[in-house]
This record gives sequence, structure tokens and C-alpha cells, in this order.
Amino acid sequence: MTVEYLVYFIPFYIVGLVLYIVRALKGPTLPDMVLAIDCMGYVLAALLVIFSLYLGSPLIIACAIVLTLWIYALDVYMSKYLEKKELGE
Amino acid sequence: MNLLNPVLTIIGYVLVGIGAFCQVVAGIGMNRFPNFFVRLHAATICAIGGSFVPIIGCSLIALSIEEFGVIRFFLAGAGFVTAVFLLILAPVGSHLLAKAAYFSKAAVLYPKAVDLLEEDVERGEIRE
Amino acid sequence: MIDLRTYLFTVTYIAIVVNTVIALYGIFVRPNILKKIIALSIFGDCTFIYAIIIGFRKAEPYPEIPIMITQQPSKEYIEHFVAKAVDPLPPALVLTGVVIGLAVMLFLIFLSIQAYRLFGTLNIRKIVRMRG
Amino acid sequence: MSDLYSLTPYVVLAVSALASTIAVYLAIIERDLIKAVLYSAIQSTFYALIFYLLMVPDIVLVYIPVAVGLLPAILIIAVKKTEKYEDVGGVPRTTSIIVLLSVTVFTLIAGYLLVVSHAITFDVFPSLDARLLAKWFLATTLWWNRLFSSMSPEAVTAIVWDYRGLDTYFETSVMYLAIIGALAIARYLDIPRKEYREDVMGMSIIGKMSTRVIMPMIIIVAISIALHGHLTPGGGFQGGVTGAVTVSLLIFIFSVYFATRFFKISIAILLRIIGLAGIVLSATIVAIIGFLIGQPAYIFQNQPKIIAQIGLPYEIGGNLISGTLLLFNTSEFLAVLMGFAILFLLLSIPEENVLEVIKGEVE
Repeated sequence: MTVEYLVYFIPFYIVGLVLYIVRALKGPTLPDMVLAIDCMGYVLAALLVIFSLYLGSPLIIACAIVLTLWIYALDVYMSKYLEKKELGE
Repeated sequence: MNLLNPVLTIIGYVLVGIGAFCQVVAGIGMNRFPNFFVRLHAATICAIGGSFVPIIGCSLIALSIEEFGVIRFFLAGAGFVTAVFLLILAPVGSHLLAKAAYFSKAAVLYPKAVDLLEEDVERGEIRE
Repeated sequence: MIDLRTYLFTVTYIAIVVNTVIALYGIFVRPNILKKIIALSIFGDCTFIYAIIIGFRKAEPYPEIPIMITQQPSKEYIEHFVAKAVDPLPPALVLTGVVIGLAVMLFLIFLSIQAYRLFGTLNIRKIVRMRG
Repeated sequence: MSDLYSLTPYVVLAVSALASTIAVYLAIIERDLIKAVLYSAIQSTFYALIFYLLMVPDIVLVYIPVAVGLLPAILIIAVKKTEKYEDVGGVPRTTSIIVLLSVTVFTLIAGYLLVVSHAITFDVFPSLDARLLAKWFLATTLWWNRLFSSMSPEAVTAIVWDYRGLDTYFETSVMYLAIIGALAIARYLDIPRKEYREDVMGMSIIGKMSTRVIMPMIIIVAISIALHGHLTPGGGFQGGVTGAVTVSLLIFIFSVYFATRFFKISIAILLRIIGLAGIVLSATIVAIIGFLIGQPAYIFQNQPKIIAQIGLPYEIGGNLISGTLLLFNTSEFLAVLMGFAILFLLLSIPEENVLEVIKGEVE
């Protein structure tokens, strides 16, 4: 199996994840926090795909699609919250 | 197919390596940049360079592993779908968030050199 | 000498226990109803993780998902599958639990929005004093 | 190499658990409610990673939409409709100290019990072996013997409907009743009639255009997750909550007046009733067939057993459909999707209309 060499790349993604957590917990304003949560979601999607290959269980990859979709939905909710309009409009 | 497999594997690993580099760079940028609107650049590097590229790379690696059998096409297909979603949705999400943050004044543009959007709004060319 | 994997897994478990305690503190002390609902959802998630941990097993090199990949499998493949896959019963129970938790949470949020419309505040101590 | 290979997932588990602890602490301490919701979203993201590494993809597929998507969304709407900051007045200091002390004592006892109960076999904390019942479930997953197996290669979905169908049925009923409760709170209310205007309502043109492009793809992904529930991770509920993102995007990106072109509250209620009727049908169809033929059969039966030898076919033309599992997944998908459609439509009624009705009732 050629998959084992992925182990040398995973720590970099973890370092990126930890740096985004720092910004998400520290972020002075609301949009900063949401942006950092977005980045966490995207790096997690990449990690889920890498892990599904790495652990040899290909069927668990469907989780990454759903995570991408709902992170986008969180963006939409927060921008709707920040706008002055009524929710339905 | 056998001849192509090593090529696919090498390309896939190169893409995953690019993704790892981009993640670390974007993480540093996320913490060092001064305000929200500058941090959007770091978020773009994270979404496209750090996630879209390695997911494509993982799909290519998956195509080259013949021990998975037919399942490897499932893995590669789901990977491509995830990558396409990410490519379309991540910039749109950033755009919506940036627009809402600018017009609701939730994020302050602190070291401000020039704000062309504000001038346009004052002249009435762009409506909120 | 303890296996390093066991040590890391114990760290995970203790972190979840600490989460449970903080969530319980939030449920009991914080006065805002929405804050209580947030704490309640965190507490529910922690209990789901306990249930899943019961079914996890330390197979070599890593356990498999409880889904068979090949149809009409051979006897050897079934033996390999039984020796490595995780327990499928806790996920089935947690699936039910997540749905019921979501339903209860939604109903509570609707009730608290209605309470704000009627009383004008979400501080539960003030609401109690208002009625009595 | 091999050691590093098997150690990496455990390291990621520990890192994500510790990060989630910080997020939980901040979520409980924070006074700004919207920040608390975002911290709890961070915690949910890490819990999803933990569930993923504990190898339960079905839970991840249901947990990400519920805890990262739907619950923060509805909490954000609730915070926007009510107060933004938590008012901590009225909490006596002694009460909080007493509660903190008692909770800490609880933790110490629980931790002590944990250590004692695992002290004997401490180096196999995640146990090496599964329980006998689990082994039975795993071995009969696809044994290719219809008298014992449920003929579905996925053990979790087989258990959810084939072995524990009554649980699932009542779970769906609880969901149904919760939405009936929400409808009862919003009685006499409907979405006001207004014309949809492209240039004024909704968010920016970039968001609208790309949402139009992406919407059919999301629907196809949701349907494939739902209808492949007996083959791959997923099922009716997972597909339904994935499809609910389309409803929320329609309402938030365009507007509720655009969404009501496609479905109104009454139509959504009707479709949800059809979904629940489909679940009832898939629970009783074998019993009905047995009653008509005159052979013994049971409710919640799928494949033939030794004492009741009728059942639905497990494949059609070489494609595995696992008896009633396909029918159940389709009906559950419809019921859950329409339930969330009702919920989002109810939440997007303007606040002035609601206050008018409530004011009229009080007087």
C-alpha cells in the first residue's frame, strides 16, 4: 500500500487546525470567529478525506460532502444575522 | 492502467504536499494579519490551496490503489464532488460574510489607507 | 509500561468527562434559557460519546466500520470482518438519541421564543419572580 | 513506521478532545449569546471529528447537519428574535459555589470509579474484543441466508429498522409531535402574501446565482445518501437533514416569499403526513400480505423467518434492495425534509405579525 506515506503530511494539517482554533477562540469580532470556523471546517474536510484513505475505509468519505455544505450554511446564517433586514426577506 | 498508477500516485502526493504547505501558511496568516478584511486572504488560501488541492490529490491516489477494487471509484467520485462543492461554495461564503460585515460595521477597517467602496456608496453608485 | 495509545485514549475520555461537568454547571447555574439549552445540547453530545466509546475496540492496526464492502462474501472475509469491525449497536441507539434530542431542543427553543414574546425577558429567575 | 501509522489517529483524537474542552468552557462562560452559539458550533465540529475517528460514519452523517448546521441556525434565529446579551443578575453567589463544589465532587467520584474499574485491565482501555451480541450482529449482516440475515451489508441500518424497528418508529413520532407543538405555538399564523422582488429582497446577486447552480447538486447528493441507506453509510434521516440545507438556503439567500412559490406550510404538512404513512406501510406490509394469503406473519417483519415464511424480495434484477429498507428510507426522507421545511417557514414569519396576534389574545 502506498497510503502509509500520508502520515508525514497529516501533522501539517493538524498545525493549521490548531492555528485556526487559536483565532476562532480569540477573534475580537464576530466575523473573525466565523471566518476561523469556516477555515476549520475546510481543513477538517481535507482531513476527513485523507483519513478515509489512510485508514483504508473508503465508505466514510461521504461525511466530507455534508461538512462542506453545512459550513457554507453557517456562513449564510451569520451574514443574515449581521444584516439589518428581517429574517424572511 | 498499471503503467499509469505510479504517475497518479506521485501527482497525488505532490498535491497533498502543496496542501500541507498552504495550511501552515494560511494558519500563520490567520494569526498575524491585522484585521478581518486582510484575513479573508488567508481564508482563501486555506479553502482553495489547503483543501481543494489535497482532496483532488487524494482522489488521484485512490484511483491508483487497485486493492480497493471497485470501491476506489466511489472514493474518487465522492472526493471530486467534495472538491467541486468546496470550489464553488467557499468563495461565495466568504463574499457574503465580508459584505455583511462591511455594511453592518461589525468588523472595523483599522489601519485604513483607502476605502473605495465607501466613496462609491457616498456617491450613490452602489446600494447596500 | 502502558501502551501509548491507551494513554491517549484515556486523555480523550477525561476531556469528555470535564466537558460533562462544565455543561452540568451551565445547566444548573446560568439564568438565561437559551444558555441552558446550549449547555443541555453539549451534555447530550457528551453522553453520546460515552455510548460510542463502549462499542469501540482496539483492533490492529485500526478498527473498521461496520459495513461489509463485498457482496456474497467468503467465510474468511466474514471472520476478518467480525474480528475487526466496531460494535454496530451503540451507533444505532445514538442515531435514535440524536434525533429525539434535536426534536426536544427545537420544541424548547420555540417555547423560549414564545416566553420572550410574553414576558419580555429570558432570565428565568426574573420570570419566576414576575409570576409569584 | 507501523507504530507511527497506528498512533496518528489516537493523537488526533486527544488533540480534538482537548480543543473541544476549551470551546465548551468558553461557551458556558461567555455572556454574549451569539458568541456562545459559535463556541458550541466549534465544539460540535470537534465532536464530529471524534465520532469520525471512532469509526461510526452513520453518526457523523447525522451529527454534522444536526449539531453544526441546524441547531446553531435555529439558536442564531432565536437570539436575533430575543435578547443578545445574557443577564446574569439574580444568581446568588453561594448557589453557584455550592453547585460548582457538588459537580466537582461528582467528577472526582466518577474519575475514581473510572480508574478503579479499569485498574485491573488498564492497558486495554478500549477493549480488544467486542461483545457477543455485537459479533452476532456483525456475522449475520450479510450471511446470504435469509432466515437469519436482514440482507443489508450495512449493520447499523439493519439494526435501526430490522432489529429495533419499534424504537425508530417512536423516534419518528417524537419528531412529528415536536413539530406539531411548534405549529400549535404559531397557531392562526401564516406567511403574509407579498410579491417577490429580485432587486430588493435577499442577499447579493453572487450568492443567488451560485446557489441556483449548486442547488440541484445538493438535492442529488441528499437523495443518493437517502436511497443508498442500505448499502453505504446514511439512510432516510441523514438524507433528510442534508436536504434541509436547500430549504434554508432558499429562505435565507432568496427570501421566504420566493420559497412560498414552491411550497406552502399546508403542502409541506400534507407531504409529511404522506411520509409518515409510508413508514406505517413499511412496518405493516408483510403482515398485510400474510393476512391476505392466510399465512403467519408479523408486524415489523422484513425477511422470512423460520416460523413465518413470507417476506419481501431482497433484490430486484440483481440489485440489492433489502426488502422494506428501501421503502422505509424513502418515506423517512420525505417526512424529515418536510418537517424541517415547516420549521424554517414558521421561524421566518415576521415578528410584527406574531406580536399583533399575541396582543389580540391577551386583551
